[in-house]
Amino acid sequence: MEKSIDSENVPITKTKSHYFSKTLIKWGQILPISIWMLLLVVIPLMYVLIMSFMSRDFYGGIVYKFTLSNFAQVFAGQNLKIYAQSIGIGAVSTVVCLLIAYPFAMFIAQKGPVAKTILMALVVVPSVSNSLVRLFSWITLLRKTGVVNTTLEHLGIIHHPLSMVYNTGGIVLGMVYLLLMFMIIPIFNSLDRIDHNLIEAAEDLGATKWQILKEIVIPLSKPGIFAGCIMVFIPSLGYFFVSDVMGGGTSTMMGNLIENQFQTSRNWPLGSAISVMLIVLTLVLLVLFQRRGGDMADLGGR
Amino acid sequence: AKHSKTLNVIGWSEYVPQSVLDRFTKETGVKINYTSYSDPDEMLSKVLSSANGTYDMVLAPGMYVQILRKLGRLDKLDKAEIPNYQNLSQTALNEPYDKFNQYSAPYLGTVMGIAYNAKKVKTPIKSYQDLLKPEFKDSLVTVEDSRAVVGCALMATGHKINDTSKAALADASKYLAKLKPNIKIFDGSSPKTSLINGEVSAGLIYGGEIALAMQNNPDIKVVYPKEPVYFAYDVFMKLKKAPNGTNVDKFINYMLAPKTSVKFSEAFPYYNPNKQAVKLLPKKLRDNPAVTVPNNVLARSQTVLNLGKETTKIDKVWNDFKGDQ
Amino acid sequence: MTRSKHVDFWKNSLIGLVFVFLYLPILVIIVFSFNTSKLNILFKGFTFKWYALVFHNVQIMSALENTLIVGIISTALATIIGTLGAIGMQKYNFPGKAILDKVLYIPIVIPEVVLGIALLSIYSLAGIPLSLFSLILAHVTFCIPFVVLTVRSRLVGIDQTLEEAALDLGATPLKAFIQVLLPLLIPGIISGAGFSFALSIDDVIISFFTTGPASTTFPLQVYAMVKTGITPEINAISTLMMLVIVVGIAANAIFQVSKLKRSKRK
Amino acid sequence: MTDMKEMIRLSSIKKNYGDVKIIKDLNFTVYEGEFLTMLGPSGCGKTTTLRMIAGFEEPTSGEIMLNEKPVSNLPPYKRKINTVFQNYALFPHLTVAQNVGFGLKMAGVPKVKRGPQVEKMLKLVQLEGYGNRKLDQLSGGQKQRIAIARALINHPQVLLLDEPLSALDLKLRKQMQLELKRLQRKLGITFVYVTHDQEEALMMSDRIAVMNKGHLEQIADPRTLYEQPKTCFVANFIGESNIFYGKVSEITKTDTKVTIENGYLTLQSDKPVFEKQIVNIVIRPEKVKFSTTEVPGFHIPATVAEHYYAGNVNKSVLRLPNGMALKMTSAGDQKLPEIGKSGFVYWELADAILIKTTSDDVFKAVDNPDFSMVNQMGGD
Amino acid sequence: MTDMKEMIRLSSIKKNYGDVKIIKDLNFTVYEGEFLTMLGPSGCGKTTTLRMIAGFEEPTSGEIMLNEKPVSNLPPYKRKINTVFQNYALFPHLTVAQNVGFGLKMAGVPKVKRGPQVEKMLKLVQLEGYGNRKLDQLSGGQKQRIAIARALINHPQVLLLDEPLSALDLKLRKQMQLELKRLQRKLGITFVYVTHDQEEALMMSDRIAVMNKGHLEQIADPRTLYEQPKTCFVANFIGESNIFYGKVSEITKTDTKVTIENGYLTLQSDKPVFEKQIVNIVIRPEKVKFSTTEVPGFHIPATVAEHYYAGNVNKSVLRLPNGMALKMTSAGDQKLPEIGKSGFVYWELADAILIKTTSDDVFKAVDNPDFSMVNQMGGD
Ligand SMILES: Nc1ncnc2c1ncn2[C@@H]1O[C@H](COP(=O)(O)OP(=O)(O)OP(=O)(O)O)[C@@H](O)[C@H]1O
Ligand SMILES: Nc1ncnc2c1ncn2[C@@H]1O[C@H](COP(=O)(O)OP(=O)(O)OP(=O)(O)O)[C@@H](O)[C@H]1O
Ligand SMILES: NCCCCNCCCN
Ligand SMILES: [Mg+2]
Ligand SMILES: [Mg+2]
Repeated sequence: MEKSIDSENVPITKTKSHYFSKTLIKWGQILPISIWMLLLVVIPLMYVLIMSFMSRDFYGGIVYKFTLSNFAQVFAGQNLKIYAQSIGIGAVSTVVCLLIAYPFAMFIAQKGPVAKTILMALVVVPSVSNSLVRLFSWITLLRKTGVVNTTLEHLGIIHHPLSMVYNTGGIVLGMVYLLLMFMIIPIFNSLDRIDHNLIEAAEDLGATKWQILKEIVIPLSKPGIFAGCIMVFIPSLGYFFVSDVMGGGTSTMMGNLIENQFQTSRNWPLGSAISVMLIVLTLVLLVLFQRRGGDMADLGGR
Repeated sequence: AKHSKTLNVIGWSEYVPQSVLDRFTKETGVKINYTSYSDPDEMLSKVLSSANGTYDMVLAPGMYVQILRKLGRLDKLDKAEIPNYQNLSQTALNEPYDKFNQYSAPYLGTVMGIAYNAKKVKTPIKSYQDLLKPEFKDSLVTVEDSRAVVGCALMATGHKINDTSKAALADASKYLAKLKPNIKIFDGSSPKTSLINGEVSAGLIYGGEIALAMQNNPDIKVVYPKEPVYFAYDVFMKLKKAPNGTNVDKFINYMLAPKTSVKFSEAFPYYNPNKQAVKLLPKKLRDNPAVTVPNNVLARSQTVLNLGKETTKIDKVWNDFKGDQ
Repeated sequence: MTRSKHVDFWKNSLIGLVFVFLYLPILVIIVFSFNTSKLNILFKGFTFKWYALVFHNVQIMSALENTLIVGIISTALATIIGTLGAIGMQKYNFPGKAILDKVLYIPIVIPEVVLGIALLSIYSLAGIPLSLFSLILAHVTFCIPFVVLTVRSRLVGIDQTLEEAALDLGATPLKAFIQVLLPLLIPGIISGAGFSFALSIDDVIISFFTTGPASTTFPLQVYAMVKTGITPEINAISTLMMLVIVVGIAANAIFQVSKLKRSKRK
Repeated sequence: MTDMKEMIRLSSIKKNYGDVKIIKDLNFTVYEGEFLTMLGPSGCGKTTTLRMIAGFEEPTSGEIMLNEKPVSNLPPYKRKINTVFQNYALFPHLTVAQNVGFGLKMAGVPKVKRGPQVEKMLKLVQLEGYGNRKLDQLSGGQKQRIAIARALINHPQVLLLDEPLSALDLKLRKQMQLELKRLQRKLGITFVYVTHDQEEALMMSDRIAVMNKGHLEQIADPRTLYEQPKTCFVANFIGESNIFYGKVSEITKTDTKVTIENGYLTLQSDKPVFEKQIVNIVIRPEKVKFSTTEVPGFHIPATVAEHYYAGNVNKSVLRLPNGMALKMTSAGDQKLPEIGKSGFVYWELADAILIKTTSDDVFKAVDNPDFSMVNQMGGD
Repeated sequence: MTDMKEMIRLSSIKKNYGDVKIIKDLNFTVYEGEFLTMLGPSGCGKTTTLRMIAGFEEPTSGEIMLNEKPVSNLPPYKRKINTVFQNYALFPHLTVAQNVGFGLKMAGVPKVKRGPQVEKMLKLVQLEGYGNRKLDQLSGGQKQRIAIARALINHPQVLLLDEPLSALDLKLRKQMQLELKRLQRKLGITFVYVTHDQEEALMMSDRIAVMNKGHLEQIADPRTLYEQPKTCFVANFIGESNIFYGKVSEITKTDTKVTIENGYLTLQSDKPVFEKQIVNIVIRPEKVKFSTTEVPGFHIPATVAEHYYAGNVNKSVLRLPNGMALKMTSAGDQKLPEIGKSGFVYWELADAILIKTTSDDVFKAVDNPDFSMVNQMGGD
C-alpha cells in the first residue's frame, strides 16, 4: 500500500527520453515525404496556379501582374476546338480500351490462380521496354511503306497503301496501346475481388449467365471500370508525344498545347492556365470517382 | 572552369553529324553534349528558362543573334581563337543580324524548296499556289518552323517575308488556311523521312533535307517556286557566362576547318558558305540544286529578321494554322 | 460440356488476340534488330552488327548511362522516402495526414505534362539548373507515390501487433523495425522499387521538361530520333534491355507461382 | 418415418477433387418438412455435399433425387432449392429490398408486383421497413435474416443453410438459433442445415447426420445420437464422453464383464455381445458419480485430480488406478470432494453405452484432441 | 487476499481516444501468482486495459503500478511483462525456434546459449523438436503454444493473454483451456487473461473482473460472481438467468414479498431490503422447477411453451400468466412435461438472488439480446 518513491525510482523518470525518441522516430518517417511532397508537388502546382493569373513579357518572362487574360485565351474559340478534339480522342481511346479490357480481364479472372498470375504478369511485361520504341514499331508496321502495306500490296490485296497512321486513328491506336494495361489492371482487380459466392447466390436465385453479368458482375466491377477510365482518359489528354509520333503533328492534344506554350511559344502563363483547366478536370473526375465508392488505391495500377 | 572538358551545345536536330562531334572530342578531349531541337522557338525557350551557364553555345538561324543579344544572352566570339573564320565566303558575312561578325559564325544555309515525288506528282509544280491543289489533299509535309512557313505564305501572296502588316498577314493566313487540308505531317526534325518512305508526296522543306531525300529515293525531285524563296543561315553563337567559353571558340574554329566542313556538308547537304570546303565537295553535291542553290534563286531569296513584338502576330498566324483543323 | 469448350475457345481467342496486340510491336523491335537493312521495312537479312555498333554509339551509350544513373538514384531515394512515409502514415496520426494522403495521389493522376511544367517552372524560379540533379528530383517525385502505394498494400497485410510483439519481447523500436517489420515488408519494397525503376527509365514527358543539356536520357534520345526513324541500333539495345528485365520478371513470376502452388497444396 | 414423403435422396454419392476422394459413398434421405442437420468437423465434406444438392457441384458418381426425380441435369436455378450462404453472400451494391427481391426479378416478376412480396418476406424475418437500407447499415444478425428472406422469396421446397450462424457472436447466435427453428416450424419447409457446432445441432434438428472424413457416421434424432451413439466418433463429437476400450471377458445371467487395462467394467447383461469381442464403452461425464465410501454394486477406485467451476455445473477430473483420467460433471451447487481424496467412481449400469467396434475405431477416437487430452493428463 | 503480494495495481485509470471515454476510472489490483481474468462484452475496453498494462498505450490519467512502482515511463520493452496476443502475432518470417528465442536475442543472449533455453520452452508447451518448422506447418493450437513459449522465455513476472483461444475451434479451445490453467499453476506466474467467453472465465480464473462499457462491474472469484452477482449485468453475462423487476411490498418475520407485474415473488426474510425498494430478482434456469400439481410453499402458475434438447440437459421455456417467458434447465434424461401443459413453477427461496438496483439497471438487462429474446418469444 505505502508508496515508496525513493531514489530507486529515479532511473525510471530518466527514461522519459523514451517518448522523445518515439517522437523522433515518428517525425523521421513522416517529415521526408511531407517535405518532399510540399516542395515538389504542392508548391510547384500552386506556382502554376499563380502563374496562370500572371502576365508575360515579350520574350516569355513572367511579369507578376494579375490578369485574367490567360483564361480568356484558354476559352478562345480555336483552343476550344482543340479541347474538344483532345477530349474526343481521349474518350474514344478510353472506350476502346474499355471494350477490349473488360472481356479480357473477365476471362482472365475466371482462370485458376496460377494462370491468372502468369497472364497478368504478361500484361505488364511489354511496358518494361521503352514506350517510344514500341510506339514506333506501329509506325514501322503501319505507315504507307510499312510492313503491313508492303505485304498487302505484294499479295495484291490492295493497290493503294492504306493510311493507318499519321492521323487521328493513329493517335487513338497509340493511346490504346500504351494505356490499355491501366484499364486492364483495375478492372481485373475489381473482378477478381468479387466473392464467388455472390455469383453462386445469383445463380441459386435463378439468374442466367447474362443476368449475372448484368446484375452482379458489371455493377460490382464499376469501381474498377471507373478507375480504369480515369487512368486512361486523364493521361491521354496529356500524352503529347503520342500525337507527335503517331499523328504527324496535325492533331493536337491538350498536352501539346501546354507543351507548346512552355517549349516554343514561351507563354508560360497561358500554358499554366490550360494546365489549371486540366487539373480542375482531373479533380472533378476524382471527386466523382470517390463519390461512386471508388478506391483511390485502384488508381495506382496495382 | 579553365580546363573544362565539356561543351553544351543546343542546335538543330539532324544537322550536325555525331561523327564530327566525336572527332572533336577525340582531338581535344572535350565532351560535347548536343541538345537538339526541331523548332528554333524551342531552343529559345530552353535557353531562356534554364539558368545561365546551362548551355555554352547555340546553333540557330541568324535572326536569333538579334534576339539573344537583345536579351543580353550573348558574348562576343574570340576571333583570335578562330583563324578559320577567314574560310567563309563574303556573301555569308556582315548579315543584317550581325553586321560586324562579332557574335556569330555561319554554319550552313537553308533554302526552302519544294520537294516532290515524281512518281506521284504528275503535273509540274511552279508556284506556292500549286500546293493548294486538291490533288495534294492530306499528302504534304512541312517543317515546324513558324517564320519559315509563314514567311513562305507571305511571299506566296506577294508580300515581303518580314511584313507584319495586317493586310499581309491576312493574306498569308488565307493562304495557309487553304494549305492546311493538304498537310499531313508537320515535322521539324526530319521531314525527309515521310517523303522517302512515301507517306507524303510533296513538301515545303529545307534544302538539305530535300537533298537527303533525293539520295535515298531517286523519285524525289526539287523545284523552287517562281515567287521569292526563303533563305537563312544557321549560325553559332556563344552564350553569356558560358562555363566552357573557350571551348566554344575552339569548337567553332574546328567546324570552320575545310576538312570538317566537308564532312558535315556531305552528311547534311545544305548550302555551305565555306569557300575552302566547297572546293572539296563531291561533284554530285555541287551539282545538286537543292544543295548548291542556283544563283537566280538566291537572288530572289529573302531572309527572316527579328521582328520584336511583331513576332506575336506571326505566332498567332502560325498557331491558327497548326492548331485549327 | 461441348458448349462450354466452345465458349472457352472464344474466350481464349480473345485473350490471345489482346496479347498479339500487346506483343506485336515488341516482336517488330526484336526482328528488326537483326535486320541488315537500316530501313525497317523488309527483312533483308540476318545480322548481329547492330548489337556491336550500339556499344560504340557515344550518344546512345551516354543516354543509357544517364538513364541508369537517374533510375538507380531516384529509385533508391523514392524507395527510402516512400517506405518510411508509408509506415509513418499507417502508424501515426499527425496534422495534415489526410492532406498528404491526397497529395500523394496527385503525381499518379494528373497528366504528366502538368507535373512536368510545374517542376520546370519551379526550377526556373528557384534557379536550379537543369541537369541530372533536377531530373532526379523530378523522378523521385513521381516515384514516391507508387512506392507508398505498394508498400502500403503490403503493410495492411502485416499484422500491426507483430511490431508490438517485438517490443513486448524486449526489442527497442529500431530493433523491432529491422528484425520484424523490414523483413516482412521486403517484397513490397522490392516491388515498389521495381515499379519506380520501370517508371523512371521509361519516362518521357516529365524528363522532357526537366532535363538539361548533359542529362539526356534514353527515352528522350529515342524521342529525338523517332521522327528520323529509329535505327536498328535502338532496336538492338531495346532488345537487350528487355531481355534483362524479362529475365528478372520471369524469375519473380516463377517464384510467385511456385509459392502459389505450394500454398495450394496445403 | 417411412410414411413421410421423401424430399431429397442421396444414393451412393461420391465426389473427388482430382485424385482426392472428398465424399465416399454417401447415402441418406431427407423427408418433407424435416429439419435435417449435417454435423461434422471442419473439412469433412459438409459444404461439398450441400453444394451438390444445390447444383453447384456435380457428384463424381451416384444420384441425387429431388421429389423422387433425379436432378443431375438440372442447373442450380432450375432446382426448387435455395441456399443461405455461410457468409450471407448478399449483393453489396443492392439495397435490402433489392436483395430480397432479386429472385423475383430474375424470374421476370414486374417491379410493382415485387414490392408487396418483398415486404411480406421482410415481415417474416421481422425486418419490416428495412427495405431501403444499404447493407452496411445492418448488423450481422440482420444480414443473416435478409439472406434468409432472399432465399425464401421464391418459395423453395428445400432451404439449404451452410453454417448460417457461424459469423455471429455467441449471444446473437443463440437468439438466431431459436428464431430459425421457429421459422422452419412456421413455414414447414424442409431445412438442410450445416454446422460444426454440436450444441446447435442438438437444439435445432429433427434429425442429425453426423459426417466424418467424407462418410456418414450416423443419422438419427438428437436424443438417439446422444444416448445411443453408434461409433466412438459420434460419442465423442456429440457431448463429452469417457471412452473405455476393452474385451468382453465373461457373460453371466446378471451381467457382462469387460476387461479393460488393469481392471474390468460391468455392463447390463442384455447387451448383445459375445465373449472375446473387442468393444468400446462410453460413459457420459454427467452419469459418473463419486463417493468416498464404497458403494454397493459396480464401482472402480479413483482419486480426485482436478475441479473446474463452470457456474451451473462443476467439472471434475478423476484418476483411475491405471492412470486414465475420467471426466465427471456435477451440479454447480453440489459439494465437491477435496482434491487428492481417494474414493470410488460408479454409475448406473444402464448408463454405460456399448459400442461394438473394431480397434481401428478406437484409434480414431484417440486422434480426437479432447480424448487424447484426458489420457495425456492422466499420463503425467 | 490482503496478505498476498500486489503485482499490478491500477489506480483511477482513465483512457480517452480523442473525445471518447473508453476507460472510466478503473481500479483494481492483481496479486502475485494469481490467475485474473478480465471478462466483458466486445468493445468494453479489455484490450485497451491490457495494452496499458503492457505499455503500448499510455493512460490518459491515473497510475499503473508494477511491483508497487509506477511504470508510466517504462516503454514496453523494459517492463517485465509479456503478452500473448489474440492472433498470436508470431513472426511469419521466422522459424518456430527463432520465434521462441526472439526475446533472448533481443536481450543479447548469444546464439549458442539460446538453443537450450528455446528447447526447454518448447518442451514446456509440449512441442519438443518443432524448432525448425515454419509457422505455416503448424495448427492453430500449436501456434498458440508457440506464442506462449515465446512470451515465457524472458521469465516475465506477469503474462498478459488477450483472448488467446478465440481463434481456435471449440474442442481445441477446451483442451487449451485446461493446458493453460495447468501451465499457470505449474509456473506460478501471474496471469492477466482476457476473454469474452464466460464459461472460459469461470473455469480458469482465480478471480474475474467483469467489465462493461469501460468500467468495472464486479471483481470476485467465479463462485461468488455466479452465486452473488452484484448487478443485473453480471447476472446476465455470467450464466443464464431469469430476471424479475419489482418493488418490495411487505416484509414479515418469515418472508419478504416483492410485487412484480401481475403478481408477487417471495424472498427469504433475511435479505437486507426495505419496503417500497425497487429491486431485481435473479433466478438461474437450473434452479427453476416445474410441477403439474400444486407444490407447498412459493409457486407461480405457468404453462410449458417450448423444449430444446441439448444432450446432457434439456432447456425449456415456461410462460407466466403475465406473458413473461421463464427459462428452465433440467437434466437431459429427465422426463419433460408436455408442451401446452399448465402447472406451477417454483424454486428454493434461497436460490433467488436479490439485486438492489435502480430501474436503470433493469433496462440494461433488457437490452441484452438473450434476455429480450425470451420476452419476445413470450409475447407472440
Ligand atoms: N474446389 C476444391 N478443390 C479441391 N479440394 C476441395 C475443394 N473444395 C473443397 N475441397 C476439400 O474438400 C474437403 C471438404 O471440404 P468442405 O468444404 O466440404 O468441408 P466442410 O465440411 O464444409 O468444412 P468446414 O466446416 O470447414 O466448412 C476439404 O478437405 C477441402 O479442402
Ligand atoms: N486506437 C483507437 N482509437 C479509437 N478508438 C479505439 C481505439 N482502440 C480501441 N478503440 C475503441 O475503444 C473501445 C474498447 O476497445 P477494446 O479493444 O479495448 O475492446 P475489447 O473489450 O478488447 O473488445 P473485444 O472483445 O472486441 O476485443 C472500442 O469501442 C473501440 O472501438
Ligand atoms: N534538321 C535541321 C534542319 C535545319 C535547317 N535550318 C533551318 C533554318 C531555318 N530557320
Ligand atoms: Mg463448409
Ligand atoms: Mg479486445
